[in-house]
Order: sequence, then C-alpha cells, then structure tokens
Amino acid sequence: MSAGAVGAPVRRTGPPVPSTLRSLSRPGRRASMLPPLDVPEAEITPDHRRSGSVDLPEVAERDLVSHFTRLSQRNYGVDTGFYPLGSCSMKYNPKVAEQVAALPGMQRLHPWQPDSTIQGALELLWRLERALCEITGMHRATLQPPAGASGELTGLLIMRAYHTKQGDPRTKILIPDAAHGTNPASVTLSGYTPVKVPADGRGLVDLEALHRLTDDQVAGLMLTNPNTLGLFEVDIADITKTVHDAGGLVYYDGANLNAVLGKARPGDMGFDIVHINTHKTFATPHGGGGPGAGPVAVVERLEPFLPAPLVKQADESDGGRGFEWDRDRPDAIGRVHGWNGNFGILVRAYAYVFGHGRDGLKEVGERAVLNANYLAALVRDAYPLAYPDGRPMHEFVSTAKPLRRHGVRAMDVAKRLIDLGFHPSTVYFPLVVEEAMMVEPTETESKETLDAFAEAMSQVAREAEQDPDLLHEAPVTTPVRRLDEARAARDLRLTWSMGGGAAGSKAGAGVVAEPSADAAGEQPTA
Amino acid sequence: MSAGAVGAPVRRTGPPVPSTLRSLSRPGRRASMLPPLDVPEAEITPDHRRSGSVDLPEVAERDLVSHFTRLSQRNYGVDTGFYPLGSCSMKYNPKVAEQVAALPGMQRLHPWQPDSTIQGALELLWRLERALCEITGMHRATLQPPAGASGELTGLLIMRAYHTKQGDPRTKILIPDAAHGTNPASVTLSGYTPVKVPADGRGLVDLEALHRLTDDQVAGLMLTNPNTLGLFEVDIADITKTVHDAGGLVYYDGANLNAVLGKARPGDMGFDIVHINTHKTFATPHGGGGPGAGPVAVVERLEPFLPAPLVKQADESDGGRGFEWDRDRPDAIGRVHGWNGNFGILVRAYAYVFGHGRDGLKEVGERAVLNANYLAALVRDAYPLAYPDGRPMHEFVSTAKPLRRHGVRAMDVAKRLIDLGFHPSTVYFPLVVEEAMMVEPTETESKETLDAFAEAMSQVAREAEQDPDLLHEAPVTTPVRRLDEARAARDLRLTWSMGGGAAGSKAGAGVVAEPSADAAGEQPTA
Amino acid sequence: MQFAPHTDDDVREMLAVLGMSSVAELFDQIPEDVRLGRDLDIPLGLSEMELVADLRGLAARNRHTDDLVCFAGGGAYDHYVPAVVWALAGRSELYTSYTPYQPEVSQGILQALFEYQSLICDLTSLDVSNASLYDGATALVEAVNMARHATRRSRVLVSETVDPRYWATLRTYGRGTGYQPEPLLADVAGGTSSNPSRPEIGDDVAAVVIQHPNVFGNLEPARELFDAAHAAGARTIQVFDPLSLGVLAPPGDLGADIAVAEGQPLGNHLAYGGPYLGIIAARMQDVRRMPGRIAGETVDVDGTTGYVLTLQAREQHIRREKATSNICTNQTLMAVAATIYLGWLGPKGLEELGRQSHAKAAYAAERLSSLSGVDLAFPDTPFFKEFAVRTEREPDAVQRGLIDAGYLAGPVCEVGPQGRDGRVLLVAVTERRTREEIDAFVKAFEEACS
Amino acid sequence: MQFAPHTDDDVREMLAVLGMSSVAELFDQIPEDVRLGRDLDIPLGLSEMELVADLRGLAARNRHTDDLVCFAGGGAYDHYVPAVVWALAGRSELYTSYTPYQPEVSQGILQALFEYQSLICDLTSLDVSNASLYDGATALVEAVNMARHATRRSRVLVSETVDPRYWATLRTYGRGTGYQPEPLLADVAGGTSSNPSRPEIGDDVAAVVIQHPNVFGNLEPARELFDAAHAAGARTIQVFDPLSLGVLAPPGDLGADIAVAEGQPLGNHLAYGGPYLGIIAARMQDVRRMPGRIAGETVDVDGTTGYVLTLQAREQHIRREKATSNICTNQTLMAVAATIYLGWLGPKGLEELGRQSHAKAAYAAERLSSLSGVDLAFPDTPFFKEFAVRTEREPDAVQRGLIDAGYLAGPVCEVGPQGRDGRVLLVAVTERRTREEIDAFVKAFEEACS
Ligand SMILES: Cc1ncc(COP(=O)(O)O)c(C=O)c1O
Ligand SMILES: Cc1ncc(COP(=O)(O)O)c(C=O)c1O
Repeated sequence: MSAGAVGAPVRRTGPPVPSTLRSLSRPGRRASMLPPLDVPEAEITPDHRRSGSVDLPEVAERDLVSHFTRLSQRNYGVDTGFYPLGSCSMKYNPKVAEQVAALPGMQRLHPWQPDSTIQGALELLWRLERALCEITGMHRATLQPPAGASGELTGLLIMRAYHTKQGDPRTKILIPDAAHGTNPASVTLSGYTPVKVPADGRGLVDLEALHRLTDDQVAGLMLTNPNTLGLFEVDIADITKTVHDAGGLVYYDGANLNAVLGKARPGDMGFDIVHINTHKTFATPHGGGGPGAGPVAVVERLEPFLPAPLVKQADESDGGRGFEWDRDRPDAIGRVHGWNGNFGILVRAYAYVFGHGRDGLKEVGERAVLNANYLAALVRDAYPLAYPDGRPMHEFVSTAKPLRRHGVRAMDVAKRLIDLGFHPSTVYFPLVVEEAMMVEPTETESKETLDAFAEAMSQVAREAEQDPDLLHEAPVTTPVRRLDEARAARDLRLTWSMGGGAAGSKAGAGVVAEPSADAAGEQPTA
Repeated sequence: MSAGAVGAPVRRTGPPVPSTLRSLSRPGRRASMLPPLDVPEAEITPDHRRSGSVDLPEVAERDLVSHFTRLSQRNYGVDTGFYPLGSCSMKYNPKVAEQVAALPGMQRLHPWQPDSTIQGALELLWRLERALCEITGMHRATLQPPAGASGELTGLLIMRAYHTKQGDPRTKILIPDAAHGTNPASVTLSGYTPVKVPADGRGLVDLEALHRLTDDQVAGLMLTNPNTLGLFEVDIADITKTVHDAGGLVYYDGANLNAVLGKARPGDMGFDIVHINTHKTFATPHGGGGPGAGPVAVVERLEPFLPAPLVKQADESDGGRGFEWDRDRPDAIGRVHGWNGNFGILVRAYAYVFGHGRDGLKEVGERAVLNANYLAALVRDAYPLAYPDGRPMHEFVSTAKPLRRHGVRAMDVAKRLIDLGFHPSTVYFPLVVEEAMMVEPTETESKETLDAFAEAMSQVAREAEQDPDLLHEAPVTTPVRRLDEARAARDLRLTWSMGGGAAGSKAGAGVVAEPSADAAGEQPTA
Repeated sequence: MQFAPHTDDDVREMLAVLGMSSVAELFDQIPEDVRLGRDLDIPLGLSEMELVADLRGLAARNRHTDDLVCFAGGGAYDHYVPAVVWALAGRSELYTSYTPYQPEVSQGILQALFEYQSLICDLTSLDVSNASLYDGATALVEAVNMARHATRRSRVLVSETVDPRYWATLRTYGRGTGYQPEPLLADVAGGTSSNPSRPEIGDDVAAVVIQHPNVFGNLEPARELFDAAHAAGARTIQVFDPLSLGVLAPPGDLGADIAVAEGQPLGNHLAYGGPYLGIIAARMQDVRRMPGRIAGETVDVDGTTGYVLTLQAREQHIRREKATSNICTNQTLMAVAATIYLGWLGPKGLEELGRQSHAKAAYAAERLSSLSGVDLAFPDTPFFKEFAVRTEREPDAVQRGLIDAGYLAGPVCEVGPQGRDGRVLLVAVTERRTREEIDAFVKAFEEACS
Repeated sequence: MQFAPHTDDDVREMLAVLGMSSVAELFDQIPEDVRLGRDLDIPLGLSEMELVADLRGLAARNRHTDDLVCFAGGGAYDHYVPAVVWALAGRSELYTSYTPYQPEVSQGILQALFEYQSLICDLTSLDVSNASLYDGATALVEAVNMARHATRRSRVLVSETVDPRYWATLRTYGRGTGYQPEPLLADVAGGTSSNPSRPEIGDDVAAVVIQHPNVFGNLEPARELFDAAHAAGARTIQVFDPLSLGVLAPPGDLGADIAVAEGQPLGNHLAYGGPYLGIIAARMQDVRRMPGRIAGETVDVDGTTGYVLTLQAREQHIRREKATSNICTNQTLMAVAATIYLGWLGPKGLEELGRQSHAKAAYAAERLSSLSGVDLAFPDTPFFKEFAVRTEREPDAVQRGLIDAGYLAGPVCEVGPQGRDGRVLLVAVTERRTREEIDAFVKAFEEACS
C-alpha cells in the first residue's frame, strides 16, 4: 500500500478566501424563528435596556449549513486519518460513546436536579469513579476537573491543603525538565515554585539530582510515567520513596496512562495523586481542542481534601438504597469547576472503560506499546531516537537533527507529511530534545497504516537530501499554505471588527500590537 | 462576491485509487462483537448449512470510519453548495426533520405493531394525508408509494381498476413528448400503451394534437404542470376537460408541485390523480438517489381503488376515539409496497408541511418561482431559453446550442461548472430540447448564490469561445476527471469479484459485455 | 419555519431585474379559474421548537421497540444497529446528494454502491446486483418481470409459504404486466412441497418463486424445487434473509437465478416499515434485464480508477417505455447503510449472528412449546430465527396480552389458502435477545395464554 | 469492545521486526514490583449492544427535561437548542480533531474560533475574546487573575449576589494564587448596594466583580459599581448572561473591563452541568494577559487569508511557569456550537429571545406572587428571566412537590451571608415555556405549597 492510500482529504478547495458569517450577512436575513409571544409584553427598565440591536451577522439556516460543512472539510480529524500527535493519544473515538451520551436521559439533565431524580447519573459517576480508582490503584477520585491541566491544579491544591493541615505548607514542586508546559504553569497557580529535575543519559529522572533537590521544602514531585520521552521510569519506586521520605507527595500526570493500562498502576508505583485525561486514554473526542475531562484520584490519606461534592452510596441504615452527593466534606479544597465536571464526557469515558472491560483495557495498552515500538523500529534509521538505548512505551521521540545539514527542520518534515496525506507528529516537544518529533500512533491504527506512515517518513528524509525546497515549500496541497504567524501576532486581527474576516463587510486594518515572541518555527505542538 | 466563493469542496484528494473495503480487508480483522451466546448451541441441519464462510471483507471499525468519511468527502450534496438539478428540487433539507424522524417513538416502531400501540404514528399519517389532499385539492391519498415512479404506477393501476370496473378497460395513455422517462416506463408496466402528445410552439401541450389523439381507447393523460419545460400549461382546464369528455382520467406528475404550492391545485385544474415527490417538494433528503416517498392522492370517485390499507379515524360509535388501519377495501388495487411506504420519510414530510404551514408553503412556491425567473433573466443571453416566449415557473430550460459552433456541448458546460465550484444543472433533459440545460434553483438559495452562478455560467460561455478546450478538459479539480462510461458498459466491473476495486486483492479482468448503447454524452441527468 | 433566505430588499431587487413590481405578477399566467383564491386550509407555520414539541407528543403516543421487548418478525427484525452505521451514512454530503449523474462529484455514493453490489454478490453467491430497489416485495416484482422477459414465458408460480405481503404486491403489479401469480402448494410441514406437481411446472412457466426461510421461518427444500424449475426451463427466484447467510447455503448455491430480499435487517431501523431497501441479485445472464441503477468501475481520462452509473440503456431515463423498470429514485442511502453494516459485521460476525439468532430462536421455541396450550405449528420442520406457534387461545388475544406485559410478538399469520389451516403467531428471536428476556417472555406468554 | 485492529498475524509480524516473541517482552522493562500481577477488578468487556443496554438502563433511572417541564435556572437554562447546531458541530472532522497546532489542516476549527471570538465581542461590546475556558466559574477565576496581574494589586471584591458556586471556585483557586475574595455587600433589594463602602474599594483592590443579572436573576446597578471601581483604579469584572444581551446593555457599555459567562445557553445541552464553556472577553489593554488559545487572522506565503493560533507566547506550552494560565485542553467544540447557535439566532432572534424570556418570567412571577403563601423575594427589584420566591413552606419541600407534579424548579438559594436572610426558590423561564405550561406550573406550585 502506498503512503498516499492513507492520505488526507484536507486539500486546497475552491475559494481562496472563505466566506465568514460576517461576509455572508445580509440585513434582514435570519434563521431563527420563535413562537409568537403568548403572554403580555414586559418592559425592561430603561436604565438597563440595551440601546440599539447587537451587530450580529444575519444569515439563513442554509448559509449556516453550507458554511460549517465547508469549514469542517477544511479540517483534519481522527476520522479523516492517522493522527500521531505525541502526548495526545489521538485514538479512534467510538461512535457508540456519542450515541449513549446523546440519550435524553443523559444529555437533558439539569445540573440542579435533586439527587432523587438522577439516580442513574449518580450511579454512572460512582461506577466510573470506582473503575478509575482500580485502574490507577487509588482510593477515591473526583470527577470534577474538566481537563488534565485542571486536574493538575486540583492535585496541587490537594497537596497544599494536605501540607497545610500537617502544619508544614512547604514551597517547591519538582518537575522534570521535559515536563509538559501545563505542569509548571499549574505549579505557579498553586502558589508553589517549580524546580526542574534534569534527565540523565537514559532520558529518565536523574536520581542523583533528585536526591539533591529533594528537601523539606519540597511539597511534591510531578511526573509522567512513561515520561514525556515515552520512556518508562524504571526507578519509579526509588523516586517516589525519595520524595515520600522527605515528606513530599508524588503526582502522576496521566497523559501517558494509555501505555500501562492493566499492566501497572500509579498507585503501585507509589504515586499519591493521579489525573486521567479521558480525552486521551479513554478516547473521548478532542473536540478541536476540547472538551475533555481530568478526573483526579488520590490515596486514602488524601481523600479528605478531594473537592466537594463526591458521590456516595446512601446509607442503608437511613433506609436509603440509592446514590447521593456528599457535600459535607469539611477539609475539601472546594470547588474546582462551577458544576460537577464535564458530565457528558464522563458518560463517554464510562462507555469506553466498561465497553473494554479488564480484558479490553489491557489489550489497549499492549497494542499501543506494540504500535509505537514497531513504528519506532521503522523510522529510527532516518530519524534517530532521542534516547536510542531506551525502549519506547506507547510513543517515541525521534529527532530530525540529521536533516538539519540539508537546512531542513522538524517543522518542514511535518509540513511535507501533510502533503503526503498525514497529520504530522508533535514537533518541538519535549523542549529538551532538539528537533523533536514525538510520535504516538495509538493502538487503533493498523500495521498497514504504520507501514505507510513509515514509508512517508523515509520518503521525506530522502527528499530532504535531494530536494529540500520541496519540504520548505510544503504544504502545497492544503486550503492554505504556511501561514505567517509573526504577522498574526503583530498585526492583530482577532475578530472581524479588528479587520479580520477579509471577505467581511467590515474589513479594515488590523490592530498593530507591541512586539511579541510569536513566530513560526520552534513552538511545541502539544 | 466571486463565483468561487460559492465553490464546491469536492476536490482532487490524496490517493488516486481509493481503497475499497476489499482492499482494506485483512484476514482475522473485525469490527463487530456479539455478547457470548447464553443459550445452548443449536445445529442447522446439514443440508441447509452453508459450507465455508462468506467471503466478506474483514475490517476494523476505525477502517470503516475513515473509509466512509473519505468517501463522503468525495461527494457533493446540497449541504456542500448550490445544486440546481432541474426537475429534482434540490432544496435545503431541514436538520430538524432528521431529528424528529430519529425520535425512538418514530424510528423504532415495528411495522407489525398493533394499531393500539402506534396511535401517534397513525395520527401523523392521517394528518399528513389530510394536508396533502388539501394542498393538491384531492379527496384522499395513499402514503404507500415509496417514490414518484411508484406513485405513477399506482395511479395508472388505479386508472386501470377504475376503467375495468366501468367495464371499459381501454388501452392507451397520452403523455407529452417532453415527459420524464418514468412516465412512459410506468405506462408500460401498467399494461397500457403510451402515446406521445407533441408540444406546440409555446412549449405547451398542442391542443389540436390532444384533441386528435384523444379517443375512447384513451384511459388517461399524464401531465406535469408546470410541465417539464418549466412552463405552466395555461390551457389546463381545456386539457383536462378534453380527456374527461372522452371518458379518460388525468394524472398529475407532482415533480413540479413546488411551483404552485398554495397558489393553484391540481384538483382545481381538473386532475383526478396526483403524486407528490416528498423528496422534491417537501425537502426530504434525496439520500444519494433515494429514499423518497410518492404519496398518491385522488378525487372522490377514485377513492375505492386506492391501495389498502388507509388510515381512518376509528368510529366514535364503536367507542373508538383513535386511529386504525382500514384494510377492508374490496376495490383497492392491492398493495404497491410490502409495508406502508417509507414511514421515516413521511415523518420528515410531515415536519416540513406543518413546520411551514399555509403561510410558509405559499412563500416556498413564490420564492422558488422568483429565483428561477431571476436566474433565467441573468443567463438567457448566453444560454437562450428553449421557449423564449414562455415565462418560467420554478425552473427553466436553456440551451447550450449557441456554444456548439465552438465545439462545445451542454455536458462540457456542466463539467466546467464543476471546476468553478457548482453542481451543474440537469443536462439533456427534456430530450426534446437540443443541448438542454434545465436549471432549478429552488427557493432556499440566496440572490448572491444565484448571482454567482449566473456569473459562472457567463464565464463559461466566454471560455467556450476563447478556450473551448478548457471546457473539454473539465473537470480538472475533482477526485477523478471525466470517466470512460463506454468502457464501464463494455468491460463490466460491477463488483470487486468482477475485477473491480482495482486496489482490491481480487483484481482481475472485467467481464466483457455485449455491445451496449451506453456512452458518455447525451444522457439525461434527471 | 421558512428556509427561503430572501430579504425584502432581495425580493425588490430581483423583481426589478424582471421588470415586475410584485411577486404576484410571476403567477399571472395561471388562469384565474385554476388559481387558488384562498389560503390553504392547514395551520399556520410553526417555529422549530413548536414543531419538535408536536412530534414529541406524537412519538410519545407510540410504544416502540426500546420499550416493548421485540420478538416480532414477519419480514422486519430487531437486529442490532451499530452506532457506526448511521454516524457514517448520516454524513450530509451523502444524504443530501441525489442520484450520481455527475460522477466526478459523486464518487462517494458511486463507490459505496459499487461496494454494496459487491457485498450483496459475496453474500448471495450471485454475479450482479444493483443500487437497491424499494423493498423486498417490490424487488420480487422486478425479479418476476426479469424472469418473464428472459424466458418470454408468462406464468409465475409462487409458493404458498411466501409472505402474503409479497403475494399481494405481486397480484397488484401482475395486473399491470399481465399475469397473476399461481400457488405452488405448501404441505402440512409448513414448507413448499418438495415435489411440486399441481400446478405442474410446465414449459409456459417463467418463474418459480420460493421464500427460504419462508414466511413461517421454516427452511424450504430449495434445491429440489429449483432443480424441478430449471428442468422445466423456468427462472428460479428466492426470497432470502440476508442475515441467514452466515449459516445457510446462499441462493446462488441453492440454484436460484435471481435472489431478492428485504434489506432492513442490514443496519436499517425498523421505522414502522420504511425506508428499507429491496435487495436483488442475479446471474450474469440477466445483467441487461436488471432494474434500476448499477454502479460500475471504469477509469477517467488520466487512467485513474473511478465509478459511474453503467448499463444505463436499461433504464427509464434512456429507454423510456422499453425500460426494464420504471424505478428512478430508489433506496440508495439504505444501501449505503447496509454496506457499512456488512463491513462492520464481517464474515465472522455474520456467521456468529446467524448462529446466535438460530440458537436463541431454538431455545425460545423449546421453552414455548413446553407450555400448556402452546404448540409449535410445524414441530418437524427446521427453522432459522423465526417460528410459528399455535395457541389454544386466539393468537390476537395472546399478542395483546404480551403487549400488556411489555413484549411484542407477531404477526399473526394464516396457514394454508384462505387460512384453511388456521392462524398462528410468529415469534422471531434475534441476536439481541438475552436468555433472561426469553425466559421472561415465555413466562409472559404463559400468562397471556391463560 | 476492542478497536485495536491487530490480527494475530499482525502481532506476530510486528514482534518479528522487533525481534521479540511475545507482547509481554515489550513490558519487561517495568520492574516486577510495580507491575500489576493480576487482572484489573472491573468487569469483562461488553459488546456494543450490551453497553448500550447498560446505558439505556442508567438513563432510564434519570428524569430529564424532556419529561420534567423545566423552570430551573441558577446558571444553566433550558433554552431551545436548534437541530442545526449539533448537526454541524457534530461533523466528525471537527469533533475528532485536536488543538489546531497545524493550521494548514485545521482551518475549519481555526476559522470557527475566529468567528466565535468575533461574535462574543459583538455581543459584549468588548475587544477580544478567546477560544473558550472550562465554564463560567473558572472563567471568573481567570478574569480575576488577569485583573490582579494588570493592576499588580491583590484584593478581590466580589458581590454577595454573585452565584455561590462562583464564590466557592474563587476561594479554591484563590488559595493557590494568594487571595481570598471579599464580599461587596448586597442590600435587601437583592442587588449589590450601589454605593459600596464596606469594605471600601481602596487602592489595593485589583478587581470588583459583580454578576448582572445576579444569582437571583435581579438586575444590578452595574454602571455605578463599575464607576466606583474604576475611580479606585480597579479592574471591573462582570459575570453576564449571554442571552440577556439582546435586551440588556452589554458589559462593555456598562463599564466592565472583563466579562465572563457560562456559555451553556448558547446552543449547548444541559448535560447535567457539562461540557459547557467559559466565555471571556476583555478590552485590548489586557490582550496579552488573556488566558488560553486565541485564533487570529493572517495570510499564507501566497497571500491567502488564513487563521492561526496567535499570541501563543502567553501560553503554558511556551511560557510554562510564567504563562497567563495553565489551560490547555479547553471547550472548543462548545464554542463552535455557540458560534452556530449565534449564527442561527441573529440579532433579531437574540432580541426576541430576550424579550420573550423576560415577558414570560414576568408573567410567571406575577402569577406566582398572587398565590397565598408565596411572595417574590425581591418585589421591588427588576429581574431578567429568573426570580426568587419565598414560600411559607420549606422551599425544598416545594421543589419536591413540583417534581412529583412533573415540574423542575430551583435551585434553592440562601440569601445573605450564611443564609442570614433565609432561603428562596429560584424560578427561571425561557422562551421555550408556553403560557399553558406556566399556568399549569403555577397550579402545581399552589398545590406544592399547601
Ligand atoms: C504530558 C501532558 N500533561 C498534561 C497535559 C494537559 O492536559 P489537558 O490538555 O487535558 O489540560 C497534556 C496535554 O496535552 C500532556 O500531554
Ligand atoms: C418530472 C418527473 N417525473 C417523475 C419523476 C420520478 O420520480 P421518482 O424519482 O421519485 O421516482 C421525476 C424524478 O426525477 C421527475 O423529475
């Protein structure tokens, strides 16, 4: 099978400048219609009343439909093809999960409904919590955090609450230098100071450095395992013990949980707090950038600090047999979300977890690791592994450094892959690897797809040598070619009122901004 | 707005030869999973048992999803853009109709459910029948026919039953020479002989010829009004009277009903039998070629012959207050469908009819006619109207004959329009017009879209003169270019076992067929 | 609701181009006496939210098969429809397109139809299929027309154990094309007599039609019947169940020249009887007599593989009164759904589904027949996933009792010409039914019988 | 269920390339002592049909807003979601994609986000927005962080009439960033005192936060409060209701520097509280302090207009511990839905929806307040679509009684600090409710109160 046969249908299409809702707008046109008002009109007091109407676009339903249908065709999703974005677990999103989440008995619950009217929903959350605890080896979990980063901050605030309760609030959080950007950002928001732990020659936590850095001001360590280089931290027991011995807690960033599903559990490794990205491990769709869900599970001693409320099974002694929200949690850190998290996403995660079951989940992990190792074996000649001695787990980090001598960068490889019909891997992440290409095939891809992608990668490496401009010019087949990111950040057009939506009726000059660090090139794409 | 801004996203995409399910197949792969069998195994007697397993493709769910997602992107639908296929009323298909048809209480009814369990469905059908009768000016209607052609045959069999009952079965059916192909085909299947009625210089039924052809062997006349040239048969009262006077019946082919919605009714014009294409007039989606629905409404004297069963309101005297199927119809022509028609489509038609109401439906007709007339005014210079003196109703027939002197055919214009981002109009229908281009914009298109299309038509006319090869070569932007239809009909590859699906594992030589009349070119596209 | 996007300005500007001052002028040509001088007598239009409320109200007055546990059959079956089928068939580029007359922008539908035809031929062991017909019954009508044309003979013999709906449909259309189906007698075992003599299959017989599994779910001596028919020079036509073919010998192997089926079980919702699809498959000898659209593979001017509608010279839009059929709009979208469904099922799924449906039906039959006042109507005849029971109590009353208990069974079916041999209740069991449901159904059945 | 497509042969061949003989070898590196030596204690996997049955069973044990007539509010509202919204937002190229890091193949999402930002700015009369935040409450947290950075001040004054969920969320996150929100006192009329003095808005105040309409649905003296805050050099933050803006003056006009909202009402399903979206909009002065993704327009190398993520130097993946926020995954799909919804609504629809919701709420309030034992909690304060009632009977009991009668109202809300001023029941009325429903609700309310 040729690489092209896996190819992506996002291609240059008709109009170079697509319409916007603004440019489609015509005064007096409309899509919505309400029933006639069947009660007396009521006045808004003049001081609160809006003067004049809102300047929203006026379009017909038919316009909306073709506009968004066309926009969708200018987008590449997992359903379109291979999407090996490292650190993101872009696996197939089961259609059945969409179907069950759309059941009126799931989709049309008001968040203020009394517990007695949502017994099915509470039982679902309760079962999901139990399963997540079993999968991670933890005691209890909150399903409130709406994403991984939110989970991180939740976990860090739990750490803070714990240490504060111990009368020893501490100041620092250790994080590997290869950590995802959300880790240090969350640390700052939790009021701690991040301290970088370097990797050693194996690409693993430098134990010596860890020992050195771990002191009584260390509130905890955040770690991904397998780590963000796709490598398993083999000294994990040692690592967690080191931190524990110093009175710290250890946080598991669950972005890479897919690799160890049913094989190893953060709890058994000594982690105290775990977040899970349902949109990675449990295949809830990424939605173009969200929503996700980031449940946080903890060991028993941290349970009191979990955000309130949690679902509990009502006391049999009270005669209760159902489920209810337990709001009475005096040590809880509070709310981390205005509601109870992304319920609709949790329904999808439930479908994934219980659909796969213990047998299916284990196979997920196995196949994910098999795929990554197989693909790594095929591409590592042209794109050496950043840590060639390590065995990758569910993803691997290669480097495009050898192509640099042809003037070719990792981003050029990525763009050329687009022309060959693939979504590229993550590039420039982790930051610690030069010209990083972080590839995560996931378990839902077939050997043929991996073979085709590897062939495309090899082809691009050959082209880099023979015709580097082919890569510099790429992509040429897409609706737009390489975009001027520096200009976007300089000449700000963030709305059509700022002169954006060139086809719009309000076109004008953009807002010129102060100089910015933005520029095309070395920005991580995960 | 430039023509391109309405442009179509169906473009050349990655792989020149798309995968087929067959080429994606790998032994042992599968998508489906059933629960374990929870009852004892049972043997199929050996003489009935299949030997060996069926040679179906073996693919994973993920393969299915990307395969069909990509196939869909190789297809142009109404949601993609303007689709002015004459005679087909390719209007916007409301999303709400899809939603209500998918309600479990509509979508999951078993056709053998007793009447008492489907009162809502029966009431819906009853209300729809009443509304269709009001719209057409008829007495009662059957909702059984699944499409227009099926409605035609139903109507003709009603004619036959009527005449037979009268003791005068008759032999002939009159149809205009510009009629749609299904008309004569249905006539043959009803056991009658079609007799062509020519059009006069106005593009209307030649009254003199009609009088001449109408004799006591004429069972009836079939007519579309507006006719297939998009013109209103102004002598309609005369026409129907002529046939009635000779003891014949008059059939209304409802393909063009959109033009007269709420303005004029076939019943008031003297028609006895009417079919309605819900997939045209009432915007039920065309589904890539189907399904549709073709309800048939009749005047009172023909009611006894309508297929059984019909919905009736249960006798109050019986204490019944609901609805039931009336199966006791001794003169009924019988069943024309194995079930009760395309119920799911009828639900959508109901949503359209009652959503629009009397006010909305009238506006539909008005806007459809306005759009067609406006567009005709813009393009008639370059593409003269076939009958320049007639005022088009909801569609018009132009001719590309003037371009013939540049060696350009109507089909070339159509293909070039594809490159400019539009679905072409119907071409080569009606057969009586040379180089026919039959354009039906429908009411759901905006003035801007019509302007853009007209501009594209003009551009193509200019190109025909200046660079005819641009038209001969077109389309060049699509996933495939002009296809060899003669070869398809000669070297038959109708399945992958016949050597089709070139990317398949079973590729081989096609089956060479006897010479055939098929060839690219002058085939009607409606 | 109104989807016409015209603003008042638009209307004015467009009329100006036409030199008109009102929309009414556009309709001037309609003679006064045929113009509707009043508003239509239907309610005013609704907003979307009102419309949805109306339809929810209607839907709420239907009981449906997520609510009633479904043991009903008679040609439509509660097989599982996987989520993937309509997630894909519901892609709007597919469902809002029309017949792929312009193949360059219709490769999606065309290739899907090519794959559908291929899968149907794989299933049936026959050579050619088409882009779908309306439903099973009208597919049989088309098959009979093909046979009558091919043989240039007139008579059509149809087994008594063919579904009465098919009989009724044949009778209707036969009146147009000039035949009336004649019965091939069923014997007491609930199948067609394997030694047909009355009426003999003479050399005026165009087609012999059997349904296998038949209307009662029973397996027919198809091979013997088809042999006898072939010996007389007739075309053989089988009405089949596509989901039986994982375990039952396919029509092609049994000797059918033409096979037709109700395609609903292939991923289509029950939807109160439609939209379903009529499946047809035949041997190469009859390819030019096939009704409807056929997709075929070819190449474009650059040699790239692509798909077109082919052999169009059979069809009404070209051949008009000489066409093989009058069909135009068909059930393409349902064929696309069937394609996805069969892709989902795969060969192993098909086999397993057949095995499970059969085993569950056998289990249900055994349990039901152990009830007092309940007997299998044809205890000695093998069946596939559906069987007939005779009850001491009126079968309609039993069916009603079951509904009250939350179960749907049926239809009630007559046995023998004009119901000479009484009435039976059909029970169908698909892979969806669990043992627990079957056991509960049996219990409800017992109560409904007493 | 299993979506990994590997056949046994695939696994064998792939292992062979790796020089391995079993999949287990891949996991050899995991030390024995942290390996899970047993199966997970969760049930075996299910087939899709079993899973659907399980979820249907769970769903059946929930009552939902197609069943209970919804007069509940408190931040989530039963506005009508037109069919077109999810038919389009549900296009799989959109919902199965991730953050548009590769803009050339992500123009769909990027342009949709650009349009979303534009619409939010049109709505709020502010300058910039972003690609969404998690929900309304966390959007407020981000707004407060922006204000604290911008002013380099610390204190945060929050009106007591801001939703307690927002208060709770601020408290949680404030513990991390080093502030605790302090109350701006509400007066007896159910609004923030328009003359805030205690605690004074001093020059250490970073932000003044009000909700308008407030937690009780009441309209606040926003202009006065914002003027006072600005006079003290603080940033002004408004929590707003996007569907109020067809009739109420927008945050930008009222003097808000930053406006945040729960975006659920814009075409998103109630879904028991999520996924919703956090809306944020601000003035150009704070553009570089904005959290999260921002789409911007630019051109490609050929000069073609296109969209990218811009100002990324604010974000965690570049700026890491110095980022304006830690947000990465957001609620993009909900923002796409909101875009489609606002496109559907248009300016006239927005206005009409506001007018209708208000009129219906006013009608319901009038009817309810005429009942004995029922009073408006704040009879003299204007409200938008939601209002608070005091009942002689315990409000929870009233709520329960209403549920038994088929109506959902609520939440029950405390008035004053620590509920000093008792508890009230909130009633929200959207454009969906008919007069008939309101009248029936009032009747049920009367019964529930007695
Ligand atoms: C390693 C790692 N940690 C944390 C995150 C943040 O998770 P989320 O995007 O769900 O907030 C990501 C997401 O890409 C990640 O890859
Ligand atoms: C004028 C006319 N008559 C009849 C038909 C046949 O209708 P259907 O395709 O629904 O069978 C058509 C369809 O294109 C038509 O245009």
